[in-house]
Amino acid sequence: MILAQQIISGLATGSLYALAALGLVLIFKTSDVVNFAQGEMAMFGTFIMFTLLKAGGLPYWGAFVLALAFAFLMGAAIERAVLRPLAQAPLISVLIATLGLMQIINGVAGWIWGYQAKPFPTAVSGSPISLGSLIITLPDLVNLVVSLAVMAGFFVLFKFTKLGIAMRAVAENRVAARLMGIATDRILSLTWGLGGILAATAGILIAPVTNLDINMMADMQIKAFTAAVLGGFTSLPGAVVGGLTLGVLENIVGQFVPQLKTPFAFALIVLVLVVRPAGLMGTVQRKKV
Amino acid sequence: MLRLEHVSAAYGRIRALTDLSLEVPDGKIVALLGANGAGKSSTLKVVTGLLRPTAGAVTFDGHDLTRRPAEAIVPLGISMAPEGRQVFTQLTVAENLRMGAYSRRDAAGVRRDLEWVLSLFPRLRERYGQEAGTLSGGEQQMLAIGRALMARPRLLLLDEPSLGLAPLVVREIFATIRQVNAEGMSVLLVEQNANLALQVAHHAYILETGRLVLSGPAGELRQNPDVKRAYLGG
Amino acid sequence: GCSAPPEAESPGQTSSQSGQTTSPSPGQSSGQSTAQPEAPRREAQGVTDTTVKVGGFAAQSGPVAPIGISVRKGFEAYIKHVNDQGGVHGRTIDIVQIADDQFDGAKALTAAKQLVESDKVFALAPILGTAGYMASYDYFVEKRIPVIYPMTGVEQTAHPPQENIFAVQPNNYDEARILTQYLVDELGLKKIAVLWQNSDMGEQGLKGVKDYIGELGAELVYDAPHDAKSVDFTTPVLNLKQKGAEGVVIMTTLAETIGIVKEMHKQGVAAVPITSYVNADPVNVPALAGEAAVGLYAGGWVPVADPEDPNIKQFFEIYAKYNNGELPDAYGTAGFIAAELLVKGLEDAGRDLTYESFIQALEGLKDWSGIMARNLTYGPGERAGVKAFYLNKVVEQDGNIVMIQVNKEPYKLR
Amino acid sequence: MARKLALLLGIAALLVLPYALPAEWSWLVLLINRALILGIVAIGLNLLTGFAGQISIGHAAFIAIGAFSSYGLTAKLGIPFWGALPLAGLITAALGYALGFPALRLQGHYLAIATLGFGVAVPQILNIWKWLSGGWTGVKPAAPYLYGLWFKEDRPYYYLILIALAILTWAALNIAKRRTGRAFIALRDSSVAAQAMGISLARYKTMAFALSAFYAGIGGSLWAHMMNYIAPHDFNLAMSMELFTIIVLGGLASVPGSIVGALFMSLLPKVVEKISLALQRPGAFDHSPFLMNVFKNLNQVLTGVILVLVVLYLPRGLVELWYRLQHWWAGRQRPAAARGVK
Amino acid sequence: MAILELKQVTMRFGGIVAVDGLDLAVEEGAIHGLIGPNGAGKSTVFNLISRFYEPTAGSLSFQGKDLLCMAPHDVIHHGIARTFQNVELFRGLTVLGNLLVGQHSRFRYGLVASALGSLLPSVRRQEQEAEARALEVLEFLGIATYKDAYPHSLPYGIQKRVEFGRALVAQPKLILLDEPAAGMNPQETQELAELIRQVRDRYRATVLLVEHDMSLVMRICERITVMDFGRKIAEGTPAEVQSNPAVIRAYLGEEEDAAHA
Ligand SMILES: Nc1ncnc2c1ncn2[C@@H]1O[C@H](COP(=O)(O)OP(=O)(O)OP(=O)(O)O)[C@@H](O)[C@H]1O
Ligand SMILES: Nc1ncnc2c1ncn2[C@@H]1O[C@H](COP(=O)(O)OP(=O)(O)OP(=O)(O)O)[C@@H](O)[C@H]1O
Ligand SMILES: CC(C)C[C@H](N)C(=O)O
Ligand SMILES: [Mg+2]
Ligand SMILES: [Mg+2]
Repeated sequence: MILAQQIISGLATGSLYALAALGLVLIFKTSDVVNFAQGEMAMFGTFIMFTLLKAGGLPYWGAFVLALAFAFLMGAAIERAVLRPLAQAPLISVLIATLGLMQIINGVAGWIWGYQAKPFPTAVSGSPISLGSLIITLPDLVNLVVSLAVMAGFFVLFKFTKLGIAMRAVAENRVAARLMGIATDRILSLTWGLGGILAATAGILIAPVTNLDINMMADMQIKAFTAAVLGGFTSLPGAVVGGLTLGVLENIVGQFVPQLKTPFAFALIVLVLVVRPAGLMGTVQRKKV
Repeated sequence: MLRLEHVSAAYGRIRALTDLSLEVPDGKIVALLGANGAGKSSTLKVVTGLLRPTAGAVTFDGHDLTRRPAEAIVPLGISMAPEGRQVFTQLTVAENLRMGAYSRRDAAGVRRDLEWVLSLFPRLRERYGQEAGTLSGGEQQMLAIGRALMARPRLLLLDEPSLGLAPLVVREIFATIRQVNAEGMSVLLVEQNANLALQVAHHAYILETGRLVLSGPAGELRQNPDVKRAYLGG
Repeated sequence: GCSAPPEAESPGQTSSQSGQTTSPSPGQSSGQSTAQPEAPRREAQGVTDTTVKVGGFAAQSGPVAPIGISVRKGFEAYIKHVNDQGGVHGRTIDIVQIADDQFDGAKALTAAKQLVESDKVFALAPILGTAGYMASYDYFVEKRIPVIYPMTGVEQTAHPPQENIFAVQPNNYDEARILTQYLVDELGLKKIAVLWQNSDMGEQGLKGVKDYIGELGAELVYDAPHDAKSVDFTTPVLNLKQKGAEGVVIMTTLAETIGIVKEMHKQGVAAVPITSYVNADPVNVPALAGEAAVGLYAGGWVPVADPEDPNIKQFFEIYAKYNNGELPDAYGTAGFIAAELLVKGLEDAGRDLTYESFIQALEGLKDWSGIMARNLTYGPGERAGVKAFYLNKVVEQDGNIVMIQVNKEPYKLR
Repeated sequence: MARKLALLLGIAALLVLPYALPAEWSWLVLLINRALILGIVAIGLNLLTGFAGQISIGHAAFIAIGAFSSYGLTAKLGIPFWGALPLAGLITAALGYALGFPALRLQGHYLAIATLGFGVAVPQILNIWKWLSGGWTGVKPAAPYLYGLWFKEDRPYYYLILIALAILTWAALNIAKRRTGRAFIALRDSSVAAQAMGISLARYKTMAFALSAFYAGIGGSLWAHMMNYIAPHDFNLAMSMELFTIIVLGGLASVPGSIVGALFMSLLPKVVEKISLALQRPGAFDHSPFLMNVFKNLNQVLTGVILVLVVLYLPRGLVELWYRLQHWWAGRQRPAAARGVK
Repeated sequence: MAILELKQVTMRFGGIVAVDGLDLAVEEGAIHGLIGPNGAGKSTVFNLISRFYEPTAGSLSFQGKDLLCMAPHDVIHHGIARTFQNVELFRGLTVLGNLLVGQHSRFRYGLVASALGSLLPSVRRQEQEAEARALEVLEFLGIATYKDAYPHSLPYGIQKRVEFGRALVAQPKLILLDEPAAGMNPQETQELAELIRQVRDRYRATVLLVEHDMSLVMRICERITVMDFGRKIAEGTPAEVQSNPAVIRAYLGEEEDAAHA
C-alpha cells in the first residue's frame, strides 16, 4: 500500500520536474540552447506574480495572466540582449552566457525581494482527495494536468503547424531558415517569450511546494535537467515521461537506500542512457556520411 | 530585373568580390562560371542578403536589396538552392518542402506546386516522411532544389545544382530549368559543369578571384577558345 | 542541572594557556602541527582610541546566501545601533568587511587571513558555516584572534575548548538530545523517530538521539535521511506512520521542515513533531506551513515567540530600523546575538582593551542575557555558551496560527 | 622575440610573486594557490572538453577522489606526500578511465547528465565512508614535509604548486600538439572521420577521461595537503561549475587559457568586493533600501555580467586578449590564433 | 586476385533496403568505378566497408581477411582509407594537421610519449617524417600553399582535395573515393583524373570510386559496377557499361545533346 502512495506522490512531484523540464526542452528545441537560466526565469516570473498579488492586490488569475505577460517580455528581452548577439558563438559559450544570466537574475531578485522564503498560494485549494487509503491533493492534480496539457499543446505546435516547424528549422539552421523567408529574429524572440511563459507557469505551480525564494529553483533545475535528458532532451512527451519517472523513482529508491537516493537515481538514469543513448523518447541523431 | 553594380564583398579580411557588376534580365537564364573560390557562391550570398556588400548596389525590380535582411528578400520573389544543400536534416522531407513555401499565402498554389515538385523528383515522394539527414547525397540535393522551387520565385538562384546528381537526373533538372524559365521564371545559375550551363543559359559571366573577367551571350562564350580551355575541359 | 557535555572529557581542555594543542582528527598523526612555538603575548590589534575593527565571513552569494545575508543584516543592525549610541568606551566598532566565502573552505580561510593579517581586525565575527569554520579552524587556533559565535552545529566550536573561540548556539548533537528528552519526559512519548537532513546537522542530530534514547527509556523506531532541498517526503512520512512513531525529531532546515509537516498533515500522521532551533521562526513557520504546522514544537535557545515581549520588540525595532523595516528570521537573530556578545565583551573588558581583558570579560559571563542573547555562560575551559532551551509550539489562537513559547524557564538536559 | 620576452617576464613574475606581494597582501597567496590548483584541474578538463569534446560538469568529483586518495595514502598507509601525490593522480586516472566506458555510449547533454550524476554521487558516497572521509566533519591531511622543509605556509606551498603546474602545463602543451592531442581534436570535430583515420573512439575517449582525471587527482592531492582539512562536500557542483566556467572563459582548447581563467575566476570576486566596499563606505545608500542591497551584494550579479560580457566580446576566451595584445605589439596582420573550436 | 570482396551483402534501415544482396569484387591495382542513381546505395557500400554499418546479411573481406572482424578504426590499419561525400575535415586542425591525423595509424608512440614530446628523439623524428610526408602529398595535390589554413575557410573544391590528401597520406592499399569530383569544374576534374591515375601508379593503391561525373569515370576506370535500388544491375568495362540498356535506362539516360534549347 505504501508503494501505491509512493507512486502517486512521486507522480505529483514528478509533474513539477516535468513542468520545469518542458521549458528546457522548448528552448532547446527552438534555439539549440541549454538554458541554465530557465529556473531563474521561473523564479523571477513567480516573484512578479507575488508582487502583483501582494502589492497590487490583484486576484489570483489576474496576477497570473499579467505575470505570464511579463515573463514573455522577459524571455524575449533576454533573447534580444544576450542570445542574439551570440548567434555565431560556439554552443558551449552560449551555455556559459546562460550561466551568467542565471547569476544575474538570481542576484537581482535578491536585491528586489530579499532572501527570505515567502508563502505562495496554490491555484486551487480544497481538501485532499482520498481513494481508499491513497491521497492526492487538488494542486497535485492541477500540476499533472497542466504539464500534460502543455506537453500536448506544444507537441501539436511543433508537429503540425507551420510556425512550429519553422521554429525547429530555425533551431537547426538559421541561415537556411532565413533563405526560406523565415524571420529568424522574430521567431527566436517568440520562442524565448514562450520559454519565459512556460518558465513562469512552472514557477507559479512549483512555488507553493518549495515556498517562494530566490533559490527555489536551484535543485528543481537539476532535477528538470535530469528529467529532460532521461526523456530524450528534444522530446516534449519525453520531458513529461522523464519527470514523472524521476519523481516515482526517487520515492521508491528512497525507501531502500535513503542516504544514497540521489546517487542511485543517477546510476539508474545512466544505466537507462547506456541502453538507450538518446533517452526514453528521443531519437538517435545518426549523422549520415 | 536583378542588377549588381560595382559590388565588393568580404569575409572579415578575406576579399571575396571586387567591383562586380552583372545583370539578370527578366525571363532569362544567366550562368555564373569560375574556378574554385572565384566568388560565385559569394555573389549569390550577396543577392540573398547572407553577405553584406562592402560597396556597390544590388537591386531587384527597383528594390534595394543591400539593406534588406535575408528573410525579407524571399517574399520579393527570390529563392535559392544553396551550396552544400543546407536541408534541415532533422525535419522530414515533407516539412522541408513546407518550409520552402513559408512566405506564401496561397494554399491551393502551394498544394499544386508540391505535387509538381514531387513529380519532378519521384524519389522525394518515396522518402516523403523520412528525416532529411538520412537521405543520400543526391536525394538531399533534389530536396534543396525542390524546396527552392516551392517558393515559386520569380528569380531562382541555383548554386551548383548538378552536384552529386546522377547524369539522368542532371539532365532532368536542366530540362526543368528550361521549363520553369519558359513559364517566366528567371534563373541565376552557378555551375561547375560549364558545358551544361552554357547550353541552357542565355547569358554568362565568368569570375576569377572575385572579379569579372568575361561576359557575353552563352553561345559566344562556348566558342571562345580561352573559355574552352579553362572551363570546358576542351 | 546541566551535565558537562561528553566531549568535555577530550584532551587539551585547559584553556587560557598558550601553546595549546589542536585536537587532530582521527587518523591524523603529524607530530609537527602541535609543535607550535611559544608565541609571546601580542598587543591586541585593530584597536585605536576611537575604533575597534572586526570582520568575518558569511556567504553572500550562492545557495547559502539567504542565510549569510540575514546573518550579516542582524550583525550590522546591532553594531550600527551601538555605534549610534556612541560606541563602546568611546570606540566605534568598524566592521571592516563580512567577506563572501561562497561557502567554500579555501575562500573562507583566505578571508580569515585577510582579516587578520591585512585588515588587522581585533576579533572575528560573524563566522558562518561548517565548511568555512572547519577549514579555518587550525588558523583560528594558531592566531588566537577572538572568534565570536561561529555559526555551525559542529562540536569543534566548543569541544575541545579553545581560549579564543566562543561558541553560542548549542551543537546539533546536544540539541537533538534535549528535543528527545522533551518528547519523552514532558510529553510522555515512547516511540521516537528521527527525520534528518543528509548534512552535518542531521547526522549529528541523529547521533544525539541514538546515544541518548536508551538512557531516556524510550525507543528509536525509525530514522531516515533526506537531501537538503528535497520536496517530496512521502516515503519517510509513510514509514514513520507505519512504524507507529509517537514523536518525531526533525533535524533539518526550514523549507524541508515545512515540507515534512505538510506531508504529515496530508497523510494524517499523529506523531508529535519537534524540530531544531533553526526552525524556531515565529514569522515564517506559520506563514509557510499554515494549519499543517499546528502542533509542531521547535526548540530555541532564545525566546523568540512572543512579539509583545519587550526584548523582542526592541530587537525587531533595531533590526527593522537598519534594514528598511524588514523583519528578522532565525539567522538574522543569530547575527544579532553575535554582535551582542561581541559588544558585551568589549564593554566588560573596559577601556583598556587587550586580548586578556577581552577574554577574561567573556569568561566572566554567567547566565548573561542581553536583548536576544539568553543565559550565556562561559568560564575557563567552558566555551559552549548555551545549553538550555525554550520550547515553542505552533497553535491556533483566535483563528490565527501562531508560534508561542510553552516554557518560561529554560529547559535543560537531565 | 616579443613573445619570448613576455614569456620570460611572466615566468620571472610568477617566481617572485609571493614575496613581491606586500606583507598585508600575504593572504592573497592562498587565494592564488587555490586558483593555480584549479588551473591544474582546468587544464585536464580542457584536454577532455576543449580538445576531445567530451563535456564533464561533475569534475569536482575527481578532485575529491584525488584529495581523499591522497589523504588515505598518507594518513592510513603512511606513504609520504611525495609518493601519494602521483599515486593520487593515478588512482583518480583509473577511476576516470572506468567512467570513460559508460561515457562511450553517451554524447552531448546525455554525457553532461551522466557526469553531473557522477559529480553529485561521489561526495555522497565518500560521505558514508566515514573511515576515510570523516563524513560531514571531514578529515585533516597533513602538510608535506621534505628534508626539514615544511610546506605548511602558503608561500612555500605556492612553489610546490607552481612546479606541478609547470610540469603539467608543459605536458599538456606537448600532448596538444602531438599525436594524442590531434586525435582528441579529430574525434571532437568528426568522430566518423576520426575512426576512418584509425582513431579508436573507445581508446581515446577513455584516455581523455583518464588523463583529465589524472590532472584532477593531482589537483585534489595538492588541495588536500594545502587546506589540511577536507570534507566530501567541499567538492560540490559549485566547484564543478566553476571549473567549467574557467575553461570556457579562459579559452576552450587553450592550455594557458585554463590558467588565466582560473586566476580570473578566483581574483574577480575579490576585485568586485573591493569595489563594493568602496561604494558602500560613505553609507550614502542607507536611505535607499534597493541601492543598499545592490551595493552589499554586488558580487554575484557583477560576476554574472562579466561572464556574459566575456562571452559576448571575447568569444575565444580571455586568451584572446593576449593574442590581440601580441597582434598589436607585432603590428602586423596576423589573425588571432584561431583554434576553431566548435 | 580480388583485393576486396563483398558477397551477398544486404543493408536495411528500418523498412528501407539500401543495399540488397550485393556481390562486388575489386581487383588489386584496379581503378574500379561504382556508379548508380541517387540513393542506389553506393555511399552505404562505402560505410559498410568502413565498418560504420553492420550489414544485415552477407560477408565482406579484404585481402582475404574478414572485414566483419574489424572495428571501424582497424580498417585503416589493414590498408583501407577513404574520403567522404560531404567533406568531413577536422575544422580545429590546419590542413597540415588534418594530414597528420591521416597518418595516425603510422605513428609508433602513445600518450606518455606525447606528453614528453620533443624530449624523445623518436617522437621528434616521427613527427618530422610525418610532416615531410604530408607536405609531399600536399605538393603532389597542388595545395601546399594552404597547409596552414583552417579547412572551413577554403573553397569546396580545395576541401575535397585536402580530404583526398588525408586519405592518401596513410599510404593505403585500397582507397575509397566518394564523389571526389563534385564541385570541380571540367578542367579541375581532368587534373583529378590524372591524380587518381598517378596515385594508383605511384602509390600502388587500388581505387574504388563513386562518382556521377561520367567524364571522369569513363576516362579512368578499368571496370565499373552499376547499382540500382541496392542491387548490381551491370558490371564491365566502361564501354560495356555505357552501352548497357539497363544502365542507360536507370542512370545515364539517352545520350542526347542538351544544347537544343
Ligand atoms: N565563410 C567564409 N569565411 C572565409 N572565407 C570565405 C568564406 N566563404 C568563402 N570564403 C572565401 O571567399 C572566396 C570566394 O568563395 P566562394 O565560396 O564565393 O567561391 P566559389 O566560386 O563559390 O567557389 P566553389 O566553386 O569552391 O564553390 C574564397 O577565397 C573563399 O576562400
Ligand atoms: N541511416 C539511414 N537511415 C535511413 N535511410 C538511409 C540511411 N542511410 C541511407 N539511407 C537510404 O538508403 C539509400 C541509399 O543511400 P546511399 O547514401 O547509399 O545512396 P548513394 O548511392 O550514395 O546516393 P547518392 O549518389 O545520392 O549519394 C537512400 O535512399 C537513403 O535514403
Ligand atoms: C543556524 C545557523 C546560524 C548556522 C547553521 N547551522 C549552519 O552552519 O549552516
Ligand atoms: Mg561555391
Ligand atoms: Mg552517396
